[in-house]
Amino acid sequence: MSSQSEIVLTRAPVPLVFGFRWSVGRMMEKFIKTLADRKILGAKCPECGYVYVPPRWRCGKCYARIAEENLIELSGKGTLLSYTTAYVELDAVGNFKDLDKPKVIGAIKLENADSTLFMPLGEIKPEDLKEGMKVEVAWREKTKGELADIKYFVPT
Amino acid sequence: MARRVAIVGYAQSYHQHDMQMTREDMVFEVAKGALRNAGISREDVDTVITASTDFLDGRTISNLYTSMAVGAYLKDESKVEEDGAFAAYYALMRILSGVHDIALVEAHTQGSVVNPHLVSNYTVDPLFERQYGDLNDISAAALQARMYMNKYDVSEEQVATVSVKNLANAACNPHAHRRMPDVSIEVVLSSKLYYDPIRELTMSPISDGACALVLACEEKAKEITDNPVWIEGVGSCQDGYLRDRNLDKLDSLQIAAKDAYEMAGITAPFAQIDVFEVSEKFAHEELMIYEALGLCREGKGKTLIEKGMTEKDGEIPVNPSGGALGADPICATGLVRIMETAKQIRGEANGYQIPNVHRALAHGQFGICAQKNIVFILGGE
Amino acid sequence: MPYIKEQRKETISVEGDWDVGGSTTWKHSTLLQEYAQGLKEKKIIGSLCPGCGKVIVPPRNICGRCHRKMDEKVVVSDIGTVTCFVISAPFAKGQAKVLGMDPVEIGLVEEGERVISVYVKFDGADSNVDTELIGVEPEKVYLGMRVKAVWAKEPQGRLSDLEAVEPLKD
Amino acid sequence: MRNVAIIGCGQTKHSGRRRDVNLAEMVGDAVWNALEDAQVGPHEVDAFTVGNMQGFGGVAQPEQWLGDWIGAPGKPVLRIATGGSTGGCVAQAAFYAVASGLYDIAVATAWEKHSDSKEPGATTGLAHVSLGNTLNMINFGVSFKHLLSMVAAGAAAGVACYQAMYYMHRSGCRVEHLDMVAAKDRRNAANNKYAHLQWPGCTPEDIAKTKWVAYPFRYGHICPASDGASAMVLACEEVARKRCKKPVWIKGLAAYSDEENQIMSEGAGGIGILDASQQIGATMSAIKAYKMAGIKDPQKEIDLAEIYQPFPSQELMFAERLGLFDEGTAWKALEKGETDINGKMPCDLSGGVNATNAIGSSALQRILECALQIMGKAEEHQVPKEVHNAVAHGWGGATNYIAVTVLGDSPY
Repeated sequence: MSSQSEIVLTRAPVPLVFGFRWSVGRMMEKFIKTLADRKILGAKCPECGYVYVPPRWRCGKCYARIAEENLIELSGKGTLLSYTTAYVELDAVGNFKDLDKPKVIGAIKLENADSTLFMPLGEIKPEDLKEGMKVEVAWREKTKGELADIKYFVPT
Repeated sequence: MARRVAIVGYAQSYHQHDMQMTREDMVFEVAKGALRNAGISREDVDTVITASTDFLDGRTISNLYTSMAVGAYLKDESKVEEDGAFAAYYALMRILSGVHDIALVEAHTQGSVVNPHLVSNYTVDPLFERQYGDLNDISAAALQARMYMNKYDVSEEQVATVSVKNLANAACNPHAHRRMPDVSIEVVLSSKLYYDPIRELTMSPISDGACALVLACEEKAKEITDNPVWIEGVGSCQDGYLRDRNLDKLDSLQIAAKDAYEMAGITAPFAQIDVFEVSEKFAHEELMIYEALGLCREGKGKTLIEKGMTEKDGEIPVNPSGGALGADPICATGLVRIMETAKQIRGEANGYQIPNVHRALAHGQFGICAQKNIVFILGGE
Repeated sequence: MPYIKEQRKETISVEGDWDVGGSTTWKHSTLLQEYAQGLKEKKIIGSLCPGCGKVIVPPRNICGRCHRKMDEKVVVSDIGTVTCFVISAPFAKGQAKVLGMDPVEIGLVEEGERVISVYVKFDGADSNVDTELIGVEPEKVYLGMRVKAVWAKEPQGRLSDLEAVEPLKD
Repeated sequence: MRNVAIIGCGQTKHSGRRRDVNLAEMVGDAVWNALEDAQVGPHEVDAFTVGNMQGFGGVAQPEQWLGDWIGAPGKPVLRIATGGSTGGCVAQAAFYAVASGLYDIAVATAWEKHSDSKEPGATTGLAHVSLGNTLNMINFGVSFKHLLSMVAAGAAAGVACYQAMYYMHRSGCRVEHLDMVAAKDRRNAANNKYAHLQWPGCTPEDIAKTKWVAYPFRYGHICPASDGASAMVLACEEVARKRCKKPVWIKGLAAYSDEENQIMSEGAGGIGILDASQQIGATMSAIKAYKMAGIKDPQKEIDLAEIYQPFPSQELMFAERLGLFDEGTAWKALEKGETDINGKMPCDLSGGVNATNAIGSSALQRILECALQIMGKAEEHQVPKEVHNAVAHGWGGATNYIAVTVLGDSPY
């Protein structure tokens, strides 16, 4: 390697955080607001029948347009496709923090829906996790029509 | 392909953790190295395609300050914002179109600038997955690994065997970042557990590194070198988003490989390709890659690794250079795979040269759970 | 402003942060440090490319024209020519905060002052240095004006040692 | 070399706050409009080239999330990002994809959604371009007054302020001409239903009333930050002739990069450019593109131009660099109305970037607007005369990536 200039590391001396607020669009707004009455909406494609959760108005499989009347109500129940026990957590500046109590994340397919949801799992010990087990939504006590209304999924 | 295009020169950096070199110097070294290896100068280059991303380089318009270092001053330059193999793919298109004859392709990432796993969390759907916070490329890969291992009854030892193979191979490659000559399954399975079953040694390291290639059309290639490496086939594909795609299969890699095989006239990859360099960001992914490339039937990736068929001395050597588990400078990883296959064909892979290689396959990927894949088929004279 | 306005039904939004300061560690060469130390002895250092002979101030280690490394350093004059200038709008209290501070409030600029930002090509250099032009009315600034560096009283090897430039009194 | 034509164009309404849709829906809108315009089904598309400046919207590699909305799953997708010229480079990549023979039908789409960032306008991304270098200067004791003078000059305009001064010094153009250009573009935008700042009947005096930002730029000269997306369908000759009444042929293209025209390079080093309006890269891009297109005298053979002009001085300066006017005479042509809709060389009839700037989409819109004029589909701002050849321009980075594309109504 030819002449290697010494390097200087540069860090921001003051906190510097860029904030974002993404507009969600009509379909997603309906999905979020309906969480208040503890309901999960999906969008069923009128052409190929694929059910998207959260809902949207363009089918990714057959490109058909999905209208608001194609919204369907899904039960909060589903099956656990896959799971992982997290022993670390990634903080906002990109450092891995060891977790004193491991957390569980699941890949869940809701009844008669096709999308996979990636959600935290609660009230379960890692060793009891089994693929295919039945799970359901655990709602926040006071649901306010926000994504945080879904606390996590629990075994039924 | 109307026109034939060949790789005529290449260079890569010594990938390592937290390289003590500025980004500009690192880019300059590999660009200069590739031109020197090809025996041409900057004046001969028609177009320069670079690959880096704004989030990973910590700079919006990440190629703004490296244009001079890469040698693109007053040249037709563009930047691909993903894995370097896609930059080689774009340079190939520019030459095939007949508008350009010689292209310099460069790709780099310094993983020490921003943690790439944090940036992977920024690629998920901001309206949903990102609001629940804990989805990044490792936790998603863990869910993929669990689903794949359960479906085809793959053991953690079999997955760890991939790491053992690649980390031992990397020990013979001076450019690799993580070189562990006497690694064992026990060592791999006792390494730090991040998201079960993904461990420190079954996922790629965060490396700083860069790579550059020189591509040339047939006439120019024959002038430049008597040992050109021809690009005989290419295929690329992007899968659906994480929520609406098969997680236990790499469908997009299957499609990309089919296109590349078709273009290169390959009907039996197992028999017709002598060496494979694949971008396995996670050990279990290499098994899924075997299946998507058609080297074995679905779920049989474990058999190939168990029988040692993909070892350096096996029937179908995969990653003699150590692969991404050996070094993962994110945007450069795919380009390094192409370079390593070219070295094998030219017989310049000293330390891990596979005997008489005529045809090779290089694979690059980008995105969570290998959502996006690209395959190159390379051949000697 | 009589622009055509269109009403659209706005939907709610969800939030997210990017802690760019906390998550990023940039790497730079020590050239700017060398440049700053040169200012301590009131010397303006530039890099000289042996290929094209261009002198770049502040110094760089790669010449893009010749695609080669530049290790040689030269000192350029602290007298130069204004190649370009821009005059800021008059500063008003509470009008704008820069990096969280109100320049008028902290006494950096007076109320109604217009800052003249200039590019200066110091004699012997082939690139511009951006700094401030003081000691002249904005209306009297012209391209090609000859100027001289204004040095801090006790330079300490910091970029602020080269405070500004002022018109050259011949 | 295979001939490649644009057979369909699609845009969304660009405005300051598109809060009625999310990013994926917005880009999906643009692609669907383009597919419908081209009469091409989504399953027929062979490849996508996409691009935006991800730092502005806070989503990394957004095409991996919104790919489902544009019909990308199962197809090749190539992401290009080169600052302001992103849209132009994305369209050029789609050209190369088809011209290479690998694909027959390619869709190019580019977008930006600035209102998703909490900071005003495009501050997030612009601050992040040289954040490392500025912090490096702070580490070595740059005076706060110096930072202030940089920010004051560059607050909204960056290097463009200095560039305008150079150009005005070289050509004799005065601030009143910048008012005229800004007024012309915002009047034009009023006849373009997709544009953002639409000011019917805007006069230079209206612009002159706006406050100074930093001499020579007034508040009325500065381009807005818009939310919007645009898309184009490109096809090889065989498909284009079959599917499109009037295909628009991409006859020449180049995207040269010059030295960073800013005052500092990596690590806050200087650069070797003494006159930011010299623009050697722009001239070389124009020469290469015209040579490929077989255009000898642009002033006679080019019928109209869409120039990337976030700042009015750039419309005049780049018009000269593209050889449309002799050196230093663009502002005289402006005074004589030659750049208006009935003029000899209409410039930016769409209102251009001065009226609409969604950074990813802007440079693609320049090519798209030329295509619409050639196809005769520009509706209210359709130029009366027959358009045979048009030139689209886009700049990115610190005015050092210049993408020039020459389009025509026949491939030869």
